[in-house]
This record gives sequence, structure tokens and C-alpha cells, in this order.
Amino acid sequence: MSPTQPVSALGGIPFLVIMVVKVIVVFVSVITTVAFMTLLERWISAWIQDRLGPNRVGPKGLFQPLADGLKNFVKEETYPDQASRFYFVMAPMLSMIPAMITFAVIPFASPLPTPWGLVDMVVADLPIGILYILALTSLGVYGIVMAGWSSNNKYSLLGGMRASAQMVSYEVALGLALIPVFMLAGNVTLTGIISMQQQMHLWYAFPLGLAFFLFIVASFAECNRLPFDLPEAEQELVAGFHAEYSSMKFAMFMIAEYSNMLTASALMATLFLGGWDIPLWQGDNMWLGPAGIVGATPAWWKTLLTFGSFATKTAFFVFLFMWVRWTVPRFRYDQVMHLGWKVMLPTALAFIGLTGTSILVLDSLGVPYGLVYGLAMTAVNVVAMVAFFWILDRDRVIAGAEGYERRVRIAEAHARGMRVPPPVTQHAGD
Amino acid sequence: MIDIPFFLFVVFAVVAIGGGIGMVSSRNPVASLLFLVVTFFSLAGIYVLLNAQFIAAVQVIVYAGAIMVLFLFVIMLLNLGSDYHADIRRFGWIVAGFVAAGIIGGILSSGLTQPGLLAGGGGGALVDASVRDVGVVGAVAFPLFRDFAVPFEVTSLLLLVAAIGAVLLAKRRV
Amino acid sequence: MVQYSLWLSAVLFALGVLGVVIRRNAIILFMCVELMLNAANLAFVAFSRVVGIDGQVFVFFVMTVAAAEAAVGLAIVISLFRHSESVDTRNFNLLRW
Amino acid sequence: MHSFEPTLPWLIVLLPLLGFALNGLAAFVAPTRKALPALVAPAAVGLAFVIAVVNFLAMRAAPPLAPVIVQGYSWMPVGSLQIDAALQLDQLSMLMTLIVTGVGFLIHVYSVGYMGADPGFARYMAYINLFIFFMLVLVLGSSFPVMFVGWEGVGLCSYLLIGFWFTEKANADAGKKAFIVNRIGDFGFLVAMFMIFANLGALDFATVFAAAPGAFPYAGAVVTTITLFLFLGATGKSAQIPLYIWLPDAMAGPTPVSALIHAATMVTAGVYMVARTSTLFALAPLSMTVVAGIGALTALFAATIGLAQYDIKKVLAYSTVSQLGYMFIGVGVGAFSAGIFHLMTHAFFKALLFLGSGAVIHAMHGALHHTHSKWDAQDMRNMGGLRKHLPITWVVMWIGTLAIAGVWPFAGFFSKDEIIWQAAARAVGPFHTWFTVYWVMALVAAMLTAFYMTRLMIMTFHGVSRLPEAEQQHLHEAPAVMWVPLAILAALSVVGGWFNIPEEIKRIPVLGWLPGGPWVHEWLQPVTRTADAIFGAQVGALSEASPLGGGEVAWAVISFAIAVAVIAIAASMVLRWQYRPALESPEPAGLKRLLWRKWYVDEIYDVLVVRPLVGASRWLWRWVDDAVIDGSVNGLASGSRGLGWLSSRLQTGQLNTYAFAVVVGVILLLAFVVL
Repeated sequence: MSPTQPVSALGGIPFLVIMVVKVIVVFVSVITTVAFMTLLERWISAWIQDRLGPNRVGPKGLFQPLADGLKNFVKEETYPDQASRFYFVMAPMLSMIPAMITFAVIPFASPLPTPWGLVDMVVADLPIGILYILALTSLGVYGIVMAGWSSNNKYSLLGGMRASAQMVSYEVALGLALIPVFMLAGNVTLTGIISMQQQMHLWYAFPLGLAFFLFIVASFAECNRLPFDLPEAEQELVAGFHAEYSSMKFAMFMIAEYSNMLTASALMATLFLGGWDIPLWQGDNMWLGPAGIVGATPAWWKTLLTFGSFATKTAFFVFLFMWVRWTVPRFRYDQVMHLGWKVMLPTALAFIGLTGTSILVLDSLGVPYGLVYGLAMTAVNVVAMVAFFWILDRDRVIAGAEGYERRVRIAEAHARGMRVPPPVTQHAGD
Repeated sequence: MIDIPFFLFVVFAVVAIGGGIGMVSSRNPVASLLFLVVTFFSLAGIYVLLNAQFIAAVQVIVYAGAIMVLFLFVIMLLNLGSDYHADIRRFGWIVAGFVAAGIIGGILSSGLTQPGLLAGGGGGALVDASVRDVGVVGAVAFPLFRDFAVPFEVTSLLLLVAAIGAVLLAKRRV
Repeated sequence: MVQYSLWLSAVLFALGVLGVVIRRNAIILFMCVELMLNAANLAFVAFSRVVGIDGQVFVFFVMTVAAAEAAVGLAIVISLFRHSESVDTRNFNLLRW
Repeated sequence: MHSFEPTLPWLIVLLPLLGFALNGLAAFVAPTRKALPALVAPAAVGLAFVIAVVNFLAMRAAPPLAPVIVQGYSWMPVGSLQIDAALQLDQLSMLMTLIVTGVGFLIHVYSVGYMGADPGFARYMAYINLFIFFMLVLVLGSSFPVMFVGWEGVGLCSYLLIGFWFTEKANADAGKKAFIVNRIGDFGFLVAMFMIFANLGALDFATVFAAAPGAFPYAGAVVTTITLFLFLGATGKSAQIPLYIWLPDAMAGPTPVSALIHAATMVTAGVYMVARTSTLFALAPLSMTVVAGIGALTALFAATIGLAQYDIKKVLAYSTVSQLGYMFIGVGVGAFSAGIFHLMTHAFFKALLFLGSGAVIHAMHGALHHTHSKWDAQDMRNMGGLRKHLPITWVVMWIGTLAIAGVWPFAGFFSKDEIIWQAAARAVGPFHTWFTVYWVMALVAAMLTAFYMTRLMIMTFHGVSRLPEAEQQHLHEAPAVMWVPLAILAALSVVGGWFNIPEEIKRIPVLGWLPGGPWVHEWLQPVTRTADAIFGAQVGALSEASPLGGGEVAWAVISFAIAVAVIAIAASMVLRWQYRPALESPEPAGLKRLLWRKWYVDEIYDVLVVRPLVGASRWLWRWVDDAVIDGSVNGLASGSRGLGWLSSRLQTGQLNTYAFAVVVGVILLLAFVVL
């Protein structure tokens, strides 16, 4: 067995052993990361609000997650009177399990050569790839809705209902924002998408920037993070769907939320920032297909480097999540629905059309898939993004006072009696 | 050595039937719904065993992720989950239902599995080949967008009509 | 496995029929219909092992119909509920005579 | 010899579309900014023209015998039918492309001056760019459906542009009228298309024309029906009897639109279509006779109406209808190249005349606007003596008038004379009597043309000014951006005819001493040769002399002499007539009133079509529907009510019971199928 062959070709017991090792390592890493993300969030919030944050337990407060965990274990489990107990207990599990297992399909480093063959650095490279993630994230809502309903509490119920409507709505935009990626990559497996980005020598954030933006926004909504945290809006709904939860069941909701965040961040990094790809370096452009390695030669140090790249990108998005949470106010519920259905959905559809057209045009012109292809798409995308933000803005921020004056001038010109009455402008309502 | 796919199939089938029974017999609509979701999940598993991974994923996304959430939303919106009363019909109807269901099940199982329908059976190899050639998604996408392009467009119209209809029906004042 | 899948499909369909006949809650009736549609889907997927990929394509259309049906049906349920604070089919018998 | 390779053919079509997209966006985003549309719209069409010229030169260097098809993508692969979005480049479409983009470019430039002050400028520019796009699709499409896309598209643009100033109800109504009348024609086109598909199984030109001579017997019923339906489509688009009524109303649009769409390009689509399907028409002599007959009738009829109109644009509109009739005589008698040639020269001089009238209206409007006068800026009774105020316009308009009247050496002389002569020369087939009549009608119409055009010129530019002194001071010549296109078009109206000088005329001592030769005829030879071959085989050789004797040369001289005589007589007559401003003039009386009211055609249509339809509908409603149908239905209903009352016992109102009934039905069906 030459080391360029994937280890899955071994089959049998060794393969099982490697799989089990991968599962355990990834699971433990995710859990640990999640624990420290809670600490990170508190640090960042403290930093943004100019205060100290946790610094008592352990050096610089590093052991705070451990202490929190311990506290959650020893606290009393409370059950609301007349709550449906079975569903009440099941809800946190339903919330946590999908959140934990979505990470399985995300590749986090380049393949690692071992004496038995190449080990791909992903728990399971499913052929349906990202559809698996979509399927599982669409299940996350059950936990929240069940929690809201079974608590037998009006606020919780409201939170649950908001969650179901919001997540179903934004799932549409999320899925549609992914379609351009599929179209450009011609592939739905995450390893394939990374490889296609490497072949283009350009991350999809450039040719598909608008989709990237929509994806980020939709991810925020799917994770119920500010500015979309209506299911748990504490000022209106006490704590929303988890108002009645305590101790470890409460902690499970938190774990679910943070691991969802982690997965979403990793997904953004993978789909739009090249995953574990190291920019401007050809040495990591490799793809482990069923037939073996394609491209550069794997090496253990490359695996380490690429993992570093992946971790950096993911960390950035995790930070973005937290940054936004502590700086942006919450939407009103009708605004959330308006944004989802009337802005994001049509934009995503239009962008799909635009991307498809660009791909068709470039293909029929015979441009080979590569950097030029990507740059041409980037040019189209920049136009689309400028148009999108310009229209969304409607002179509110970008033109500012000048835009107001221009509207006044137009109105006066029309008042002077031109041949046609003023066209009903789209600015009329501002 | 036991046949692992077959073993899995049996497990999924049992869970699916159990979910179906649970859905029909639960008094609480929320319980019914969760049983149905369980059934959908096991069906997704069976689809994977039948080498229809894409359909399995779509099954979970559409049925479990969207349609059933919609049901759940409506149940909660109307607050049907908490104060329910018995909604099963009288004994005579139950007997009639069982008889009818039994007859239908019997006819279907014998009709669908008659040897004439399953003869040949080369389709599995075709499916596997196209999955190998164009991938899991491509295997469905190519016929869908080539041979079935017109039906596909018509279904999009159907969805549009349904969406408009739903909005009109559920609006407070028309 | 195709044959067993078809048997399973028949059983699930029968369960859906049973539910439609004996339940009175409109939402559960809808769920039973969804179960029947899923039984049909299973049959389609199973037959795709016999006739090729077309079976899987048909599942797509069934799912579209199911989604449309759920949307319209639930809208009807909501307006029914608004009308009489109930989704019990016994309360909706105005169409008689 | 190398073969013809198209250079960037798609850009010809797509550049105007791009212009439309940019201008359309501009119309939404910055409706008040005019710099972008003023630059983009003419540039897009101009570039398209340049590319068309490049292709034309390449094609001239190596004329292809068969059309060159440029495949785009597969548009509608439906079963055995393959429809591609493809362009067909051959001599005919190339010529049309040159006309459309060339004249279109000049009119775009002119529009910058004419419409510059309009608040809807960007929208206007977007519309005419879109129009050019659709017209090019129509001309360059390689199959009936693609052509139909252009066909419908130009109709849409026409509707949008006629109703451009849609805030006035009359304009919006004119737009709707054009659209509806066009739809009647489109129905004919569609039926013809379906019949072609049903009979030949294909819709692309190459296949259809290759298969048609074998599939259809000469003068067969099917091909005659197809071509008659095609011609119905052409009458709608090209404003022929009985569907011409929309075109005069279409003058409600901005004047450059009238020049571009309702004179130079869109209305010629029908002529182009007949020429394009010449193979089919050649197989159907009856249809050809109908085409030529309708053309002759229209030419004469519209010319008579043109005699008595006072609105300067209305005169030109009826003149356009009349000239289109000429083109149909040309293609109808089988002289396709003559019809297309007249299409080309007509595009030059009619665009010139319209744009010139636009300059007049522009000046009048400006003057009347200054003094807040309520006078009509388009009524010729309010004009007179404008020559000294608008010298350039005066000169170019006279050139256009001489061209349309058929005075040597201007363009119209060669093209119109060619058609009249061909009508005579081809009066040899089974319908030769009819052709002779057409020939006479065409001659009379030619005289009328010279008359009404002279009348227009004299009333507008000569004699004493009927405009009050105050307004006269504000009359001024159009800006350069408007008169330069006029000058170019004037030059083309002079030399345009020299592209197709028949050999016979070349031999005349004085008239023949011009550069040029029968270029257009030879150029179109590859396109029309199938049709010509069918003629040669079925009808025989052409006649050498006209029905009244005399050959081509003699009649050329005669018609020239007649034209000059009519112009002279008309000028002296009209100069003597006393006109008063429109508001003070009495309504015309007698025959003049009949012509002024356009033979009461709109009223006749109202009586013959609209009212009977309404009346019949009312009768159907009162008697057939209310009494007969409702009566029997009610009877049935009361009868069934008894039965229904009996069976209503089954209806419990319980959903589950119904569902159970359905289930029982399903069981029975399944048992029937399976067991």
C-alpha cells in the first residue's frame, strides 16, 4: 500500500480504528473549543464594554469554563409545573445533537500521510456534503420549538414560535446563498469545493461576494445570534425558549448555540475562504479523491500549517459573531421577516441568475476555469454588490445630505412644469 | 457475517412502522408530529440504503426541516398541543378503518411486488453508474433538468400558486 | 431489498389510510396524508432500483406537491380555526345538504 | 477564394441590448441625468453599425451562396423540434441590418437634440435601444420563432413609444390601438408558423426553405393558406389594408420614433418577412396576387387620404402607408429585390422627411411655447413661409420630397420606377389582368404622391406666413445635432437610388450618366434565386413591354416627366389656394371632407366590426344565454333537485366519512387494476 492511497482503501479493522480516533479527536476538540468560546465571548464583551471580564478562576480566568461546567452539574434541576416532562427533557438533546454532529463533514486540514496510507482530515467526506449540514441544521429548530412549547410558559412559547418562523425563513436564504457556490464548484462535497477554490487560485469570497454576505447574514439568523436573537430576546421574553431551563439542560442549549456558531464559522471559512487553503501558496493544492491524491504531495507539516490556516479563518468568524453581538442592536420581528423574505430571498435569487449567466457566458467564451475566470466573475460580483448596497441604502448613508438635496432639486424641476408629471420615484417614501 | 445493509434496513423499517403507528395513535398532535418526523428519518435512512443519498438529504431538509416545522408552528400558533380532547372516532369506524387499511395494504403489497413489475431490475446498476459518473446530485439533476424540464417548471408554478393561495387564505381580511 | 421496501411502502400507506379514516383532528389528517405521500415516495425510490433514476426524479415532484399541499392546507386550517376555535372535523359540516 | 466569416456577429445584436440595460437602469436610478443616455444610446447603435459595415465588407469580398448561420445556444429543444437562438447572416439580413443600424444611429443622434429637454429622456433612449435590439433579432433571426421574438418585441417597443407621453389619454389609446391591431396580425403569423411546423416539422429557415419546394405542390391549398396567414401578419406590422389604421394614430409618439419605427424600420418588417419567405410565396401565386393587390389598393387609398390632411405628420403617415403599399406591390409581383430596394430608399427619404417635419414641429413648438399660444404646432394651416426661418430644413425636405415623388436622379425615382415597371413586366402569369390593374393603380398613386408631397412643402415652407408676428420672431433653425443627421440622410436620399440602376436605364443618354449599376439586385440574387427559379419554371419569361406598350426606358422617362409635371402643377395650384390658420378654418366640404375624414374608415370599422360585435354579444347574452341555456339549465336543475334531495341523505358533512368513501373507491379501483 503506497502512502499516496487513501487509508479508506484499507477497509476492515484499521480503517475503523482510524475513524474512531478521528471521531473522538474531533468531538473532544469541538467540545473544548465550545467551552472556551463561552469564555472568549465574555472576554470580548468585557473588552468592548471597557471592563475586565472573568479573571479569577485560574490564570487570567482561563479555568472559568471548567468552573461553569462544574456549577451547571451541581445546580438543581427544575421542572415547571404542568410542563410535559418528556418533551421538556428531550428538547435540549434535540437541540444539541444536530449541533454537535454537523462538524463531521467539515475538512479541517490537508490529508495526513501515515505509514498505512493517507488520512483525510475530515470525519466523513459524504458525497452529499453540504446538504448533510443543511439537513441537520434544519433540525436544530425542533429543540428550540419543543423547549418553548413544553415549558408551558407564554414567553417560552412565543420564543419557540419566533424561532420556528425565523429559522424556516432564513433557511431558504441560506440555501439559496449556497447555490452559486455549487454552480461555480460543480460539486457539493466540501473537499471538492475547497479543491475547486484552490484550482481557481481565488477564494469564492471574491467571485461570490454577494452570496458570501447573504450567507453570513443568514447564518447569524440560523444561529439565533444578535441581531437576530428574537427567540430568546431577554428584554421582551424574559429568556425566550429557555426561560424555564436550569443547570445542565440550560448548559446544553448554550453548547448547542456555541457549537452552531463554530460550525457556521467553519462553514463560512470552508465555502468562501478556501477552508484550510493557505493563500498564495501552491504547495497545499491537493485533493484526496477516491482514486488517490491529486496535486501537491502531502506532508505532516503541511497538515499542521493548513490546520493553522483553517483555525485562523474560523476564529475570525467566531470573533465576528461575538463582535456583532456586542455592537449591533436587535431587529424588530417584522423587520426580520421583511429582511428575510423581501430582501435576502430576491437578492439571492437574482444573484443565482447573475452567477449562472456569468458562468454560461464565460464557458461559452471558452475561458478556462482558473484565475482569469475568477477575476471576471469578481468584476461582475463587484458590480452586483455595489448595486445591492446602493439600492438597499437608497441615499440614506452613502449619499446622505447630498441625496436629499438632489431629491429636492428633482421635485422643484418637476414643479416648474415640465411636459410629463414627475415619475413616481422610488424615493417617495423615504 | 450478517448482511449489514439488510440489518439496517430492518431496523429502519421497524422504526418507520413504529413511528407510523405512533402518529396514528397519539392523542397529542405534537407527539403525532414527532412520531412522523421519526418515520421520515428512517425513510431517509432507507433511501441511503437504496443509494438515493440526495433524495435522503432532501427528504430531511424538506419534510423534517420545513414541512413538519410548519406543522409544528401551526400547532403552536393555534395552541393545539396543550388542551386536546379525544378525536378518535367511534368503534365502528375504527373497525372499518382497519379493514380498509388492511385491504389496501394487502392489495398494494401484492400488486407492487408482483414479479412482472420487478423483472429485469437493471435500474439499480444504471443508478449506481450515473452516481459514479456525475455524482450523487448530478444523477438526479441531469434527468430532472433535461428530460423533466417542463414538469419541473410546472411544479414551480404550482408552488407559486400554493404560496399565493396560502397567503390569501390565512390573511385576516381578504 | 426492493421488494421489502415496497412492502414497507404498502404498510405505511395503509397506516396513513387508517389515520385518515379514524382521526378527527384536521392537522393529524394532514400528517396522515403526508405519510401516504411518503409511502409513495418510498415506492418510487424502490422502483428506481428497477427502472433507473427516473423514480428518484418523481420523488422530487411528489415533495413539491407535498409542500404546496402543506402550505395551502395549513392556511385552511388556520382560517378554520379562526372561524370556530377548533380543528375538529366534526365542527365543519356546513357543506352538508 | 476564402469564404465569409462573420466578425463578432452577436455584438451587433447585443450592443443595443446593453445600451437598453444601461439606459433603463439610468432611467430608474438617475432619471434626471442626461449625459449617460445621450452618450450610450447612440454609441451602442453606432458601434453595432460599424460592426455591421465590417461584416458587410467581408461579405462583399466573399459573397456566400448559402446563409451563414451563427449558432448561439439551444433555445427550445422540444422533442424533435430544435429551435436554436441563432443568427442568420445572408445578403438580405445584412442589408436590413445596415439600414436598421445606420438609419437608427442617425435618428439616435437626432433624438439627443430633439428629446434632450424631455424629463423621460433616459426612458426614451432605453426604449429605442430596445427597439433596435428587437428589430435586429427580427432581421437576423434564423428561424420563425426567433423572428417572432423580434416581431413581438418591436411591437412592444412601438406600443411603449407611441404611448411615450402616456399622461394624455389620446396617446395611451393610440398605443393600445397599435398593439391590438398588431396582435391581429401576429395571430396570422402564429397560425402560419404552426402550419409550417405541422407540415414540415421544422421552423428554421434553412430547413423550411429547403423542404418547401418538395413538400408543397405549386399553387397548393396548404402553401396558399400559410402564405395568406403570413401576409395577414405582414399587414398588421406593415400597416396595410385592412390593418393600416393604427399607423396614422401612431404619430402620437415623439417624431424621431415616427421616423425610426413607423417609417424606416419596424413597418418594413412585413415586407422583409415576405421577402424572407419568398420561397413560400413563390409557390403560391394566388397569395402573391393578393399581396400585390392589397399593396396596390393601400398605395392608392392612403395616397388619396394624404391629399387632404392638415397635420404634417398625418400626411407623412399616410404617405408611409402608401409607400409600404408600393413595397408590397414589389414583393407581391415577385420582384423581391425591387421591394427591398424601395424599402431601403424609403428608409432614407422617409426618415429624412419625418425628421425634417420634426425640426419644423420643434421650431413651431418652441415659438408657440414662447408666446403661450394654444395653436397646434403640427397643423400646416398654421405654417407657411417657414423657408426663411428654417433654411436647412427647407433644403433637405425638398430633397426628400423630390426623392419620394420619383424625380431623377433622386433615390425614389429608381426604386419606385423599378416597382412600377416590374408590375407591368410580370403581368404574364394566370393573373395578368390583375397585375395590369395594379400597374395602373401604382401609376396613379405615384402621381398622387407627388401632389400631396408638394402640397405639404408649399403649405409649410412657401407662401405667406400664417403665424402671427410675435411667434415668428421665435422661430429658429434646429441645432447641429439635429440637422447634421438630416444632411446625411439628404445625401443618402440623393445617392441612395444609384445603388440599383437597371442596365436599361444606364443606356438612356442623359438619365443613365450616373455612377452605379444594378448592385442591390445582384446582391440579393443568392437569397431570391429559389423564388426566381420557381417563377421561371412556372410562369415563364417576363414581358418586355408594358400592357400599354413601351419598354422600361420609355416608362422611366414618362414617369419622370409626369412627376415633374405634377409637382409643377401642384406647386402652382397650392400657392394660389388661400389658407387660414387652423382655428379659423371651416371644416372641408364635399370630396375633400371625405378624404379629410379618411374615407370614414374608422367610423366604418366602428359600425361594421365594433358595434355588431357588441350587439351580437348582447343578443347572445339576452336570448341565447339567458333564455335558452339558462332555461334548459334551470329546468335540469329543478329536475335534479328532487334527485339531489334524495341522495343528499348520504352526505353527512363528516370529512372522515368522505375520506372513507374515497378509500373504498380506491380499493375498488386497485382491485380492478391489480387482480
